[in-house]
Amino acid sequence: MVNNFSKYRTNTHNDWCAGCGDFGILNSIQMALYDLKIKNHETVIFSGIGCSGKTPHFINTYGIHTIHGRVLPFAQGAKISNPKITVIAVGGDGDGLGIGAGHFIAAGRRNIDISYIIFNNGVYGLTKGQPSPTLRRGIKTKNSIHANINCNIDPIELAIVSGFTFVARGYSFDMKHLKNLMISSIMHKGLSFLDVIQPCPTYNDMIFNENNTGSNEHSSQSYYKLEDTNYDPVINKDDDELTQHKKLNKIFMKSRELGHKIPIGVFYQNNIIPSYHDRLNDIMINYDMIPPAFSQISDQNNNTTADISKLLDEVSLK
Amino acid sequence: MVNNFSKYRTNTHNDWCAGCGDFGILNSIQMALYDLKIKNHETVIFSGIGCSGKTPHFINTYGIHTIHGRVLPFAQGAKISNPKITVIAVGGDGDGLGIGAGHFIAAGRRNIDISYIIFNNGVYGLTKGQPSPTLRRGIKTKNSIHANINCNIDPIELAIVSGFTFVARGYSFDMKHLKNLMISSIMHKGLSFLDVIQPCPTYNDMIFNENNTGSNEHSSQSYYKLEDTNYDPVINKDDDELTQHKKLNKIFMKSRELGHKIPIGVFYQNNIIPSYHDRLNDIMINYDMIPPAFSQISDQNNNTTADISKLLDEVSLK
Amino acid sequence: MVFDHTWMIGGPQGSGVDTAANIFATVCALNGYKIFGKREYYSNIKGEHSYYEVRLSNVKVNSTTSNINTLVGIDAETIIRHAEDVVSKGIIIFNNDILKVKIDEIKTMDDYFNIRLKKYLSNKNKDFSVHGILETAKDRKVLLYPISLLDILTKIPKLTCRNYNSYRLLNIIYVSLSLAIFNVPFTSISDVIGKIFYSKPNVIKHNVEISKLAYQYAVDNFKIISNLKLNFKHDMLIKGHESIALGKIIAGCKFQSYYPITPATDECLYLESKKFINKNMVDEVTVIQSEDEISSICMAIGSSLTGVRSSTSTSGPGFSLMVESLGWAGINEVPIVITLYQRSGPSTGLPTRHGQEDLLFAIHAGHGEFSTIVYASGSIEECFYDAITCFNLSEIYQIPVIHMVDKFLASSIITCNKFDLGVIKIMRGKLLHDVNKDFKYKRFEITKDGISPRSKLGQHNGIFWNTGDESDEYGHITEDPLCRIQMMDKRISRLDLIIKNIPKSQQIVLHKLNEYCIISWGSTAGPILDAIKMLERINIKVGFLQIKLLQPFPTEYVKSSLCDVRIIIDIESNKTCQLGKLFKQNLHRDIDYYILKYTGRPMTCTEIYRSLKNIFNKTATKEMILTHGK
Amino acid sequence: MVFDHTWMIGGPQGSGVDTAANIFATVCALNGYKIFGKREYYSNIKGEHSYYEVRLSNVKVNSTTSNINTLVGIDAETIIRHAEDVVSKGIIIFNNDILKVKIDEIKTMDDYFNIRLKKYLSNKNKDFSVHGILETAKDRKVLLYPISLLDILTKIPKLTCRNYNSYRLLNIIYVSLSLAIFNVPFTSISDVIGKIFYSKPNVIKHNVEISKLAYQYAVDNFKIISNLKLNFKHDMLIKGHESIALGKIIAGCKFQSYYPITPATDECLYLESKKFINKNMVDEVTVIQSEDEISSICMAIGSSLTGVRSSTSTSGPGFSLMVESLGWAGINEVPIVITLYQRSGPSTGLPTRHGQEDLLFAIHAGHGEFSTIVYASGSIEECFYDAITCFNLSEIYQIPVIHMVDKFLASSIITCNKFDLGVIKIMRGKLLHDVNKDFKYKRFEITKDGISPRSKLGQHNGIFWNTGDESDEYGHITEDPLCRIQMMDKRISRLDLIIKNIPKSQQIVLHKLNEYCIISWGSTAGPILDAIKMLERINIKVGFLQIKLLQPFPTEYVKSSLCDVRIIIDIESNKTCQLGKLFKQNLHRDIDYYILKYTGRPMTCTEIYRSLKNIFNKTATKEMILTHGK
Ligand SMILES: Cc1ncc(C[n+]2csc(CCOP(=O)(O)OP(=O)(O)O)c2C)c(N)n1
Ligand SMILES: Cc1ncc(C[n+]2csc(CCOP(=O)(O)OP(=O)(O)O)c2C)c(N)n1
Ligand code: SF4
Ligand code: SF4
Ligand SMILES: [Mg+2]
Ligand SMILES: [Mg+2]
Repeated sequence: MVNNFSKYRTNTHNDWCAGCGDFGILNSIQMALYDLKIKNHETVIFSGIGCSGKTPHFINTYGIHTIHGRVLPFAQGAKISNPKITVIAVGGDGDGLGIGAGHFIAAGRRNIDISYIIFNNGVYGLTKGQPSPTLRRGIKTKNSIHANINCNIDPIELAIVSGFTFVARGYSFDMKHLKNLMISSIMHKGLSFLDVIQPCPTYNDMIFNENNTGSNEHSSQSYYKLEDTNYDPVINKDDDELTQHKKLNKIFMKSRELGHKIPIGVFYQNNIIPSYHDRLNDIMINYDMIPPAFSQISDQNNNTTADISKLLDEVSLK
Repeated sequence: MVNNFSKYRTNTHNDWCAGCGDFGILNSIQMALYDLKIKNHETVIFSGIGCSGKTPHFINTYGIHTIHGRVLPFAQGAKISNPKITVIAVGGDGDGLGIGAGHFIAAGRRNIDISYIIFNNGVYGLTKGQPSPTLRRGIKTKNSIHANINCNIDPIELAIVSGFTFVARGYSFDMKHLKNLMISSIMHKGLSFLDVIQPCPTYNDMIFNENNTGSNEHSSQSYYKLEDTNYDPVINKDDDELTQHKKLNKIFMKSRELGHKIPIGVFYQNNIIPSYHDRLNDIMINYDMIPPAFSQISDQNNNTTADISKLLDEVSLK
Repeated sequence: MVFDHTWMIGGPQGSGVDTAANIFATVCALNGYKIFGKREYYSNIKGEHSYYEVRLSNVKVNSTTSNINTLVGIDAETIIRHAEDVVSKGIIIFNNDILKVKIDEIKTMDDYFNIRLKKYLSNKNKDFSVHGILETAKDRKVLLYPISLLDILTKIPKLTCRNYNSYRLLNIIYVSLSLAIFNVPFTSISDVIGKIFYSKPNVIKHNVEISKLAYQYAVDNFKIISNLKLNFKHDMLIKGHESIALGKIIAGCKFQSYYPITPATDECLYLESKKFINKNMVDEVTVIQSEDEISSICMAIGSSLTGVRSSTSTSGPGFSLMVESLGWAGINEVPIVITLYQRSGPSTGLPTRHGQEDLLFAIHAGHGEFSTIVYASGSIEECFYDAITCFNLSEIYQIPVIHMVDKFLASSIITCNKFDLGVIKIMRGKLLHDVNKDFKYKRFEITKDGISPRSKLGQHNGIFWNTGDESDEYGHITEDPLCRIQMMDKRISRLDLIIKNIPKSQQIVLHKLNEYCIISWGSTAGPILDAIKMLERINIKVGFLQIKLLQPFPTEYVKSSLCDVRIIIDIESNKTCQLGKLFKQNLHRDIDYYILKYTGRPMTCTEIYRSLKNIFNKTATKEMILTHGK
Repeated sequence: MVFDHTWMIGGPQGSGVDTAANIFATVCALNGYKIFGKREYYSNIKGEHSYYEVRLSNVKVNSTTSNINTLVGIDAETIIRHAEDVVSKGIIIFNNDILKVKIDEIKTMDDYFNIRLKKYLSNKNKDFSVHGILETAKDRKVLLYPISLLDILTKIPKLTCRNYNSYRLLNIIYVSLSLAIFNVPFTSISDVIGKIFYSKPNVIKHNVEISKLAYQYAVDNFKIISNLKLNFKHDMLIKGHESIALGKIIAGCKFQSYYPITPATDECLYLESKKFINKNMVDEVTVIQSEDEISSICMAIGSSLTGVRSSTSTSGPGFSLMVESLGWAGINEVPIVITLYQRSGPSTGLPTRHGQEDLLFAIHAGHGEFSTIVYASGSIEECFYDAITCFNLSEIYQIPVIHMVDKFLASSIITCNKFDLGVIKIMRGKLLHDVNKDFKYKRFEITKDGISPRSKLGQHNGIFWNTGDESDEYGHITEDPLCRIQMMDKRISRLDLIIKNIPKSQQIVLHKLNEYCIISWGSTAGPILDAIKMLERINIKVGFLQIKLLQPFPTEYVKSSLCDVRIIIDIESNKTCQLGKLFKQNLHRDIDYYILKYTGRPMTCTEIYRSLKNIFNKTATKEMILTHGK
């Protein structure tokens, strides 16, 4: 298996800490791309800033390592312009839910066909372990002066409320499961969200500590898989309004479930809400046929191909 | 009644359009302040940018008209520094849930004792009627080229997910009801959110059109009051975890209720989650006693009163 | 003989001042007048005072003057505010109702204005009333044309379309009255009405009826101002924001993200609403309203990475939010065009008013050091060609371009020749349409000219990485100090390349040279050119160097142009002489005089003319602050 | 005789390089050495190369040199990277294990570096191996002190505390070996270990044991370097970020908001963790971690409105996000202090490296025109006093102050005298503690000096309004053009007031004057001062004018100071000569030479010394780009 997806690897030195959950996510992305046989040059990984932000440099596809909190706007601009590329956006929990939270919500409202993966480690890793928005109140991470003063937000709930149409949670050390989630999220036509629990052994290893096992193997026992239950995350085209509503209530309840085991898997998949692509196509005559990146703007003599004569007529005096 | 609250009025000319819902909100704020007998100089109204942003100029309390989308950070900085003042933050739906959405979520995580009122008119009023984040997809407002392409977010749900501990909806033309909501929200110790449906006759009068009555009086019939039902929005100190959880599920369901009538009133009130003030007091020795605004920093000779000898010891060579 | 007539209409925001002025300008342009028009309004949706000046002439005009020849007041406030500026023998058209209006009761008037007005009237021994104001006007030999709206309105047949805003009636009446005194044929009015309301036949009919009544009223009651028969045939009557939008379309801009903000929104809405032709297919610009300006610029950058010509338009507050991402575009050599519609700052400032206050900010925007081009247009026509130039420069030099325009340009209107599409080329620089698969592609390859072949997302064999960190030739992070130097040098060196390669005429417009020479930038060129013409009429000659390329600064070219110039006069719409500072920094030469304005109102040619005359008369101070405008 | 010795320790991030260097510096300082120390590290949490130089002297030193006298390698990479810089008769201490390490297998080494190294070694006919590197060192008469860590480690009694990071062992070993060759008494080492780990007695015991073993090993095997008996009694050994934090505390800053960012975070964590005394009560700074930098500055402004001295600290990317709100503070005359820790840009740049690249951006930050003060500190001591000055200026002039510091200052360490608290005054300007109720309070009252009495939220009779729009004296929106002028003039006029009122010594530090004179700003002052001293030793005299007040620019004072200066040399850590531009803009005078560095590594005094010497020898080019550092 190691070499199967080597064509999605670069030679760039990876300087994450030993044991970092990021490795599992990176591998899962590469495995998913391999399984889906997506062409390297038709894939773009966008990232924010943080330890997680370095991800694209390790993947042999187009890789755009943007700025802190803005990964979704960059990714959306690219995907709207070239709908043919597979766009994966990755970033930290601080990046996506702290400084970038406004974009998260706005992206949900658009439902552009992108897979967004948050590396959820409860801390600002690259700035040395300050609490991130997903860290629960009262928890003291390794490098902090006092226990976290802020309440956490739940990425799953927030994604659903914001309008993401595919919402799932994975665990970075369960790579096979995670890979499958990634495959589903990439296949989904619309905006997907993957909340990946990512232990940061350097600053926030609480995930291990909770079970007091100190080993990765065992900690995956703190999770259970939604697909192993009879939970139904899908809202289908033929569900009527009331059914949709009832399902959504259940989905919400699942996302807020109490209990010692954390559910992983797909929480929500909405097949009704049209993607932004379809919406643009509704208001633009030829968006689907000639999206921005495929428009030719000049001929071989470098003359413009745009013909504004009708527009000039409007301002002409005749 | 007109003159009762005149001490909360300024002489500043109000240039909102005739029939604008903002008037009802403005009056309700003034009435609530009057009823609560809050001193003018101990109140601060912060606002964002937009038609709604002009509100503080019409109220005879401290009034801070900030910049677009940032009303909550300004208000929080002030309230943390001077916990004695009553802080009301107001702003548009574009201001608070578009450009300012990230601050909305972060504020929820803190739960600072502020009342935040969103003037929800579905449009960017002051920039001439572009769709705002609360406008439903497919609706075409008066000044737009095509129907709204983005889905809306529901402020009530978002507020609950973000951690606001008092969440209510009002209607700008039901001023008495609105005033009472404001009073409750000001009294609540923690971060309150008031989503006020505010018709914008100039750009988005759909609220009227829905009932095809064209009159304000009648349109209040599109609402029903939560307090008139046996709905229980309050999570109490003595509710155990499971009760809390069940209540919260119901609250979520209510916020997502289907139906032709829109519920107004209090959706959610959490009396358990400690306010930021209490949290700060937990980690700082004297925050409650001498918050920043009450710290004396110099004596009558303009000498500092801070004594850093212990800190200098730490860096001293001895 | 030069005919030069300023017609102004004013009324509350929402009363159709804009429509009225557009009809007026169009009809006059159709009748051969050269036009310059300008709109002023408050940051308000309905009710505050707004006005529109339309200057008519038989020679080209590029600005407004300080004078009004015909003032049309839809309401009393217009008369109160502007009567003072009506020239002797000018006309004031007003509804005689307003004589009853008490000034103190007009809520929309600033206290400051009222205090000044009281002083002004009492100095003239007049009442603080509309009556007092009109009397001072009369004393100055202004002709008063009171009308009885009632008389006209009662003649109107029953309203045919219900809910028809009555204000709209008034504006049609006033504009028709006005046009009558310019002696334009009524048919040209009804044609324009027909064109404007083309989708609503009922409205046309109704408006034409009303218009006719008003026209007749004027013919019956007023004297004719102008009997000019002009044979000019203008091609276009166009506004600045339209001009820029058309430039973008021609340039092949296919993606525009924006967040609503005055005065940039108009251009975006224009782009969004227009369809045009590309290779016989209906084509459009993908226009995205984003959640904030940070998102706007990031989306535009994302789009550009796919090889698309992309852009965003904004004004000061939005631009402030963009500067972090601008640096990312800079370090990653991403071509994008930011159209910066300046307005009065700081902060929210005077959000619907003019200013040229963002020059030095634009040049230094963003932390760290990277290259950008800052390019300023001086007229509505330039806006069109420059928009295209900006995209070309952006792609040739792989660099963000900030196209500086402003509120004055955006919302002014002018008659001009049809755009010359023949001179336009689309230059895409080193954009690769396919990539040689035999070499491992390096996005930031070190090349002789410092510019690397550019691949785009999705392209075969062209994979690259971008990062905001310092990077190697592939785009992977590096902290190697010598690679850092190489990359910094590569990025910054293109500023020299730009100065070397851009045609001089695109760097500077050398309008004239003289012992006394003006330097300026952006839209202030309009009133300057008009002022220079006015001075020529009294035989004073003054040079004018309009700098368009502001970053990189064309130091040598400016220096050589000015070597024989003795007195340099810097004219800008700001307080801190921003071009002046740039000039001094690059030329190590002081400026002799400054003419500045920062009231949020554009300069008039009259003001500049007077200040320049003072310089020649040696009665000038080093800094002259202009104040005209309401 | 001048003793000047640079000790450097290097190893992977996370291996305790920092702790080792701190112990080393503290022990040496306690033994009378004057210290300057500096840390370099990658933007990485664990594994990349980091190093710490500690320069010891018997005279004050303010910078590092280009030379290493003793190099201590925790790993092979340290030796590979730095051996080249070890001087003849210098020492390299390393574990002999590393001879086995293959350079190509070290993943953390940049390709660029390896290519250069290969060339360097092959030029010298050496292998591309650790061995080859050490041989070239030996050829230069460097003393090699290989140690057998195994020998030492086997002597260690069974580890007493479990999970004790073994790297920490190594760093204690290396620092103890090093201190032994400086002949410091072992007790001073054990004292410092005791102080550092004061809360963990087991760790102390264990470390002291190990330390003793290593100390003895060195005494047995190595030659002693220094026998200096120094009688200096230094008061403090302090880092830049601590110095700023202490300044803020003394200044009475009670609110600090921040968003984590290198290198600003350290100061914030310091403030958050410290308690101190105010009127016999334990007191603290309220430190808030916000959701982004926009929120940080807005919160700080909100806090300031309540009459609190408030502040935020950030670096380039964060500052970029703050500029919109900065303008709001400007137009509303809100005192706040923004501590701007510059690092290498643009964009994310080299996020843990040094730079002075944000000067012109800071000065022009934000759209529109408003006043700010930009103030730069040149040394760790200055940081303390300047932090206080910044708060005073901010309140006196009701103006945002940008306090420019940088990564070099933040993470360097120095021995210095105890801060003189006696000279410090807290000046709050026109802040009102109660408001006369007989007059209606006007926040923006027009006053003679252009500064209005300032009320605060919650104050009786002091109600005011603020808006980002242009406003009247009460703070209500106005669009009146003349009121606009008044308000703009009021806000901008204080720049003149500032220049007039701030003591000259706070504007500029006139270190020396001479025919040849350096101008510079910020932390580059350190290596400049040291370089000047080096030149003096060869009888070359050069002046130095360190400009602290950069906005408003003290033009007249600079001009008069430099009137007799013939050659001006601008020295800055950036590529585009930012101070130089400012200088030219204000003085209309060209600069003769530039010494620049933009590798992310601070200048060394050696580099500056050499460049200056070239100037005197007439072998200099106009721009000299420095490159030293790994
Ligand atoms: C505007 C801006 N502010 C702050 C930073 C500093 N910064 C770098 S990484 C980071 C936090 C990263 O945390 P997270 O997003 O959770 O990613 P992780 O490192 O945990 O993967 C911050 C705040 C920055 N780069 N840009
Ligand atoms: C950074 C920035 N971007 C854009 C604007 C322009 N702007 C002014 S008001 C407004 C929208 C207001 O909409 P909303 O917040 O819903 O308030 P409303 O006018 O509807 O009350 C915008 C975008 C601005 N002032 N600042
Ligand atoms: S700091 Fe945490 S998140 Fe970052 S690389 Fe190390 S373990 Fe991973
Ligand atoms: S535009 Fe709408 S929201 Fe704004 S004042 Fe008018 S009616 Fe009210
Ligand atoms: Mg994280
Ligand atoms: Mg709104």
